[in-house]
Amino acid sequence: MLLEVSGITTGYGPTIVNRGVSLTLGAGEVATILGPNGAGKSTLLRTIAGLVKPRAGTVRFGGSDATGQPPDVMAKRGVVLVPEGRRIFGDMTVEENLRLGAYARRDSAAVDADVTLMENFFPILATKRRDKGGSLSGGQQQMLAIARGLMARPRVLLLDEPSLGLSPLLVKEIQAIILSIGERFGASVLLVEQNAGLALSVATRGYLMQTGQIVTSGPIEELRDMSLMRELYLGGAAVAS
Amino acid sequence: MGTLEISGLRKQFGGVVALAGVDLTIEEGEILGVVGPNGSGKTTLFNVITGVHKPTAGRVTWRGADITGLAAHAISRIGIGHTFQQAMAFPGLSVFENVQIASEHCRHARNEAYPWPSPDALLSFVGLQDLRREIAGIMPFGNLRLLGLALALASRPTMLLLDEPAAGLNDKETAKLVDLVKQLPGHGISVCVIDHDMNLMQRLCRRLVVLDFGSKIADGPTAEVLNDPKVLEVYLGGAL
Amino acid sequence: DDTGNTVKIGVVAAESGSFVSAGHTLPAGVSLAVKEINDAGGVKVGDKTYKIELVKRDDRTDIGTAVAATQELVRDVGVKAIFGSESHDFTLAMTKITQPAKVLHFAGNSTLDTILTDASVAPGGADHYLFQTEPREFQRSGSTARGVLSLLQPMVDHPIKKSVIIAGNDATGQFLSSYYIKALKAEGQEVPDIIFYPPDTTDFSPILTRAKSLNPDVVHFWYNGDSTLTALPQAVELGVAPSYFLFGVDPGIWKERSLSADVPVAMSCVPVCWGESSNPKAKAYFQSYFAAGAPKGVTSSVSLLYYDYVHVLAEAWTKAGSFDPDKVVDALMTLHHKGVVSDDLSFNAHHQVTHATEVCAAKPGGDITCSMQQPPADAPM
Amino acid sequence: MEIFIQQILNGLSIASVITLIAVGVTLIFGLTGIINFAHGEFLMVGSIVTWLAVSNGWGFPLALCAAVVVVAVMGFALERGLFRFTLDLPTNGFIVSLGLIVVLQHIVILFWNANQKSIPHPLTKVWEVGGVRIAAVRAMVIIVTALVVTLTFFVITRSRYGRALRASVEDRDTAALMGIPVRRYITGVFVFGSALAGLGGALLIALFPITPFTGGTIVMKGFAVALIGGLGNLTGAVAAGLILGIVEGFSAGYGLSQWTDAYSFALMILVLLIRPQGLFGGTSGPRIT
Amino acid sequence: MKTPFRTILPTLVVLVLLATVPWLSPTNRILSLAITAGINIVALYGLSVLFGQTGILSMGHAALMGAGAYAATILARDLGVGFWLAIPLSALVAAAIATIVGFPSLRVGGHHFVILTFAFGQLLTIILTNGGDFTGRATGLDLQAPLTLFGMDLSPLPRFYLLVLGFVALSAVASWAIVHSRYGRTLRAIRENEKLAASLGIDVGRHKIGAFVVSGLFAGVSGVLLTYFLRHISPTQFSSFPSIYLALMVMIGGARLLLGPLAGGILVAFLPEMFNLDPVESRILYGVCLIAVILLLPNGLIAGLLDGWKRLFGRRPASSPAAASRSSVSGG
Ligand SMILES: Nc1ncnc2c1ncn2[C@@H]1O[C@H](COP(=O)(O)OP(=O)(O)OP(=O)(O)O)[C@@H](O)[C@H]1O
Ligand SMILES: Nc1ncnc2c1ncn2[C@@H]1O[C@H](COP(=O)(O)OP(=O)(O)OP(=O)(O)O)[C@@H](O)[C@H]1O
Ligand SMILES: CC(C)C[C@H](N)C(=O)O
Ligand SMILES: [Mg+2]
Ligand SMILES: [Mg+2]
Repeated sequence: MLLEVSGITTGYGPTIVNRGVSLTLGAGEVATILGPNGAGKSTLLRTIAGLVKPRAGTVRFGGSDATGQPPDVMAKRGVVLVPEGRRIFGDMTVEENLRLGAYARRDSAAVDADVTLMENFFPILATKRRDKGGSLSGGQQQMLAIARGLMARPRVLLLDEPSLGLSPLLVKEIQAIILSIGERFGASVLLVEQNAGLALSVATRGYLMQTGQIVTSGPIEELRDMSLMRELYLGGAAVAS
Repeated sequence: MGTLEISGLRKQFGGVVALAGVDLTIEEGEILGVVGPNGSGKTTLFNVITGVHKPTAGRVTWRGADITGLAAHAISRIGIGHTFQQAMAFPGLSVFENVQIASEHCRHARNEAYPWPSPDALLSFVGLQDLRREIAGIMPFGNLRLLGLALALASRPTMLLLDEPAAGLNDKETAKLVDLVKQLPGHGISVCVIDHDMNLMQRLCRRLVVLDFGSKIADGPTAEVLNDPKVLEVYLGGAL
Repeated sequence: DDTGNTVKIGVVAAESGSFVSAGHTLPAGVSLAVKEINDAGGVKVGDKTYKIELVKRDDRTDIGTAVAATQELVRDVGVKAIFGSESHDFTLAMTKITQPAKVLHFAGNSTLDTILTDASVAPGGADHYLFQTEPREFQRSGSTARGVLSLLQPMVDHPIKKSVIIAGNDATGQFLSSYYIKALKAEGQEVPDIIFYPPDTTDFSPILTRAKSLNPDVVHFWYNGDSTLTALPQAVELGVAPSYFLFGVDPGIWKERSLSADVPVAMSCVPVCWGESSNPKAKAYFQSYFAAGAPKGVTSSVSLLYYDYVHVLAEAWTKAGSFDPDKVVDALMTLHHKGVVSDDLSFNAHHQVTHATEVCAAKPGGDITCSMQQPPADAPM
Repeated sequence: MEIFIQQILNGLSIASVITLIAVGVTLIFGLTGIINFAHGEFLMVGSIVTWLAVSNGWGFPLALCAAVVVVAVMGFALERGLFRFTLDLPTNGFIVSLGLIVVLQHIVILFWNANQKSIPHPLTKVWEVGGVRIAAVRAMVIIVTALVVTLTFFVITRSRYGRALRASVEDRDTAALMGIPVRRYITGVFVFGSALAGLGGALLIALFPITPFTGGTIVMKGFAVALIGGLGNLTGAVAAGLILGIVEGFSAGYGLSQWTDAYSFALMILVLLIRPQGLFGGTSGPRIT
Repeated sequence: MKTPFRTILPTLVVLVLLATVPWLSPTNRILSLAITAGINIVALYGLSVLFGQTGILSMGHAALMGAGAYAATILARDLGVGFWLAIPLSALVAAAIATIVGFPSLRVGGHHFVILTFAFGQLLTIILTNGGDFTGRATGLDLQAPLTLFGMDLSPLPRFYLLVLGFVALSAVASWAIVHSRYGRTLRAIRENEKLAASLGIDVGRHKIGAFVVSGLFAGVSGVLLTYFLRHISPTQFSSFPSIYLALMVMIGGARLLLGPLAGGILVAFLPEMFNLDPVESRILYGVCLIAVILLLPNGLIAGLLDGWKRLFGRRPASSPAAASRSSVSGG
């Protein structure tokens, strides 16, 4: 397994957020974590990326221990988080944002090529290359955040609600991009999504998280039809796909 | 005559034309949807109406009075409330205090149908009554969205502009939101909503406006607009 | 009998904070005098002999602390006299405490001139127990001006006619220079400009260039000592004038730091010079002063504004035969003391001393000559 | 006329000293978000080290190097030991620096007393060109400043590193997610800024005598220049330093000299009101709440 | 309301305890330092409204104190105005100056405001220094006016102490009333998120200036007390260092809790008294203590002690506001 999380417990101050969470992610795989608001999905991703120190449990990456490593080390090793809420560098230009994504890389020629690649994925980024990140529309910022994450050429990409604020057209494109990440970038994806349609259509495996714990997991087809899933997550409505 | 009338509204940021002359009317008691590709000018439209940005050209009138370019707080005080695309609250204060502050600055009591006499009533309406003592800044995202809605409602608006209220919510939470928003016209609050979730828009709005590159490219009943080939092409990328 | 036989006096001065380089001279000078008196057996008052106990308080260059220290010394410790502080607005606030409490107060701030009036020093007046240990400013300015010009004239080869004053824009600078300009004019000098600099100035070149444009024969740097020594090398670099005068800089520090200039430089000391004095007593004084551990500063001689007056006070106690403040004031008013600064230290009707001022001048080669100048009797018009 | 040219030169020389301080301030304040009011005391320590070294017979160049090294090491220790615990609350860092001011000043006083200290000018030559006098020390300071600023400009704005620094001050967590070793960079900038303070201190005592309190009065000018030019912006610091130097020189030289500081404060107020981001734009610095 | 009243109770208790001090035969040094501290605390309560509630830090606050002090002195000198009338008049003068400074400065936020207030403070000192006979130049002004209440002389230290304590109590109550009023909530809203505040009908600019002016009122009163205590004032007392120290006191004590200014003012005034050392060594230790306090109790003395108390005695500590405002979801 490329990424193995076992028994992770996290919290902020006196509150415990995750309790003994375990999950795995294979090479080239796309897995998704689903769960209601406040379940602790983002916290788990932040823990894997090194932003939150776990109180218990271990994170293993590529066969070696990576528990509690700082985020820059994780990024250098290839674990990259596209954080919730975009976190664009608003005072810096779009291109600077992109290049920052590749900060840990040393192959500057390939970085240039990747900037072009991202601009092909999201043509608006080319148009706005010299504009400040902060002046972008919400959806444009989301594209930039995803592109910035890809610029690192990660081995594991942690995506926290990537479809947030994107137009239906772009959600479809994102869907395609996620599906191609495995072969194009040789990376695995751990996806947290509220747009169940998107999550269920790209992932092969899913975890259902509730109040900080994994309550169910399994192949996506099984998960899709579970009643708990419907109850917790979909509010009984039909899944749009 | 509509409550809020917009004519020839134009906004430029340097060379970027975010709004290229938009005409739009929001009627009393309706829930109007605004959709469009990312960067098409939807948020800018709201920002110009609510006084965050001054328009480059054009006029906004509210019940016949010119309100173009009024400051943000003044707009709120005449009864036009709004929520932000990035969910916002006063992070260091309790949920209750958040709503309390928001309810203290309206200068108008024209909306007789306004049903929430106290911050707590509002919190029950959005379903946050149990979290009233929680510090807003550490609530999960979904609750923050609901709080944002409560804050906007607390300022006793007669019109509410919602910018992507369902972003970050799952289907279950979205359903709850739809439920809430649908009640608003009954309480004397007209609504204009931006969102990329067509499911939501279909359930919420009878009329839809589509922006593209800062111009209105469609305006009509939701079902018709969503089948407009132009809209399919630039926005939906094919049938739903 | 030890406990009954001590009398307490206090010093309030900046022993830390930004005024410390001038402030530390006070406790050093006073301690030295107290030690001398005690070593000689103590003060005889009436038929008893008392040792003097010195209570030092640091004002931390903060007026609130200075006031609290004074309250403590006056009310808690019960000192009979207070010395300090050298910061004149602190002193003014301190007098508001010492005077109602009838505690003798000695301070070397010439600005006290503004409050020491016939009415205020009269018995029952607001400042009856306040004494200024610095001559009246017209006297110091007058003797200084005369001394500077007479020492410098032989060292330059043309008549000295034009003087420019450069003064710090603080209380002392503003007050002193207003007298000095009159004194220079009374000596026949043309004074085209007096240039004030903000107290924190380090780069004087614009001001000096401005002075240079007036073609002065002498540029007078008029307090404070640190700024003066900062400015002088810059003036020399710019070739501002054919001679300079530094107020309140001891020749001792000039030699200590091996300073030099390519033109003659006059220095005046407050009140007599450390380093190269024409006054033999001063030499001995500074020897024991530094031997007691005081650091060598730009204005180490300021300690003499306090040292002599501890002896004066002791003499007055003996003479009055009592510590009763009113009797001591009467004794002080008639006393003539042989001090370091002068063989005849006495207070005038306004509780101010009068003494000569010493001015020295360093030739470009390094030789320093000094001379005492008697103060003028009357203020110039 | 030569007086006028002389005044321009004076302004330039004032500007170079201010700029050198401002560069340190603008880097530390603008790129790490640490509000180090004790920067002036770092400078003073640099001067004291130089003074000690020169008094012990070292040559000035060697003494200068010693000052740079000592202050850099001190900066390293203080950043690791104190400031890093205040990174999330810049105002607390500010209090720490106020405490440091008191501590550093009085440690120096404790060991070497409060009196003014000076060293002989390392260069004594004064050139006279048509009535205008140029002192070699001042020329040296101007040249060293120019060199250092250019070098710094090269290092800091070398796109990758500079970008990473600006990103770090804007959003530390996200910058770390990009693989930027934020903590290490912050330390690096702090140490570099401290080294500049050491250098500034050495040059300062080459020009003027100093006291343990000299730093406090100069550092405000550094902050003023950093803000006028735009935080973290080197070009801005240089331009603003020049402007402030010239304004100060001319107001002291031609205006009501006792109002000199008033002119520079008024200028600063004016610039910040008209262009809050500074003349050349910069980072938005730490959030103060 | 019941709950907010609980928040003023500890402060009132402390003040009542402090009121007994003159009967414990304190030394006059202590009394005198306490008076100086109390005078500062009056100003600190104003700063706590500005900084603690509105999130704006002023580093020119001593200058506003100076405005009050000079106003009172000049009023007494030229118009024979006594202490009790000088209090409101000088407070108004300080508030007026705060308005003049606030209008332009508050257009820019954050650290720019800090530096601007600092610059304005310096400017005011320079004006006082060069103001001719009217302001007494660098020498400053003497105050002659007596201080009486119903014919009783208030200048003896214990009485003056009680007078100052009375003003401290008044300012604490005033500051508490502001914090728990609608107005206080409005200010907090601005501190937390200006954009959102504006969208809810709050005139952000006006309220920020308002808060600055209110803090100016406190500073003005404190200036009057100072001049009646020292009876001599000069520009340097109101220059940059006093201003910086006021800011430091409010942060050390903690600006958001009512006991904060009290704690900050007392700590900074009495900390140096605790060391019976040589002056220079005691200064060093003082600096070290400042650093230690702020590193160990980053939210100020009082908040830190409260947290410690709660941790020791079980109750869940209040989530620190600092952590909250860094959470990713906040705006502003
Ligand atoms: N910085 C923080 N400090 C304290 N508590 C926090 C912080 N961030 C999150 N929490 C708490 O941790 C819990 C889990 O939050 P998290 O953001 O991980 O949930 P989530 O599953 O990602 O929810 P969402 O779907 O809304 O994004 C929440 O109850 C939240 O209040
Ligand atoms: N402050 C600004 N400065 C410069 N350009 C801006 C600014 N705000 C918005 N724009 C630009 O204006 C255009 C419209 O932006 P707007 O935020 O209105 O889009 P939107 O329709 O809300 O998009 P989304 O659905 O992604 O939120 C975008 O191209 C954006 O980059
Ligand atoms: C220090 C001295 C030069 C000042 C002098 N004692 C005075 O106040 O007049
Ligand atoms: Mg989340
Ligand atoms: Mg938008």
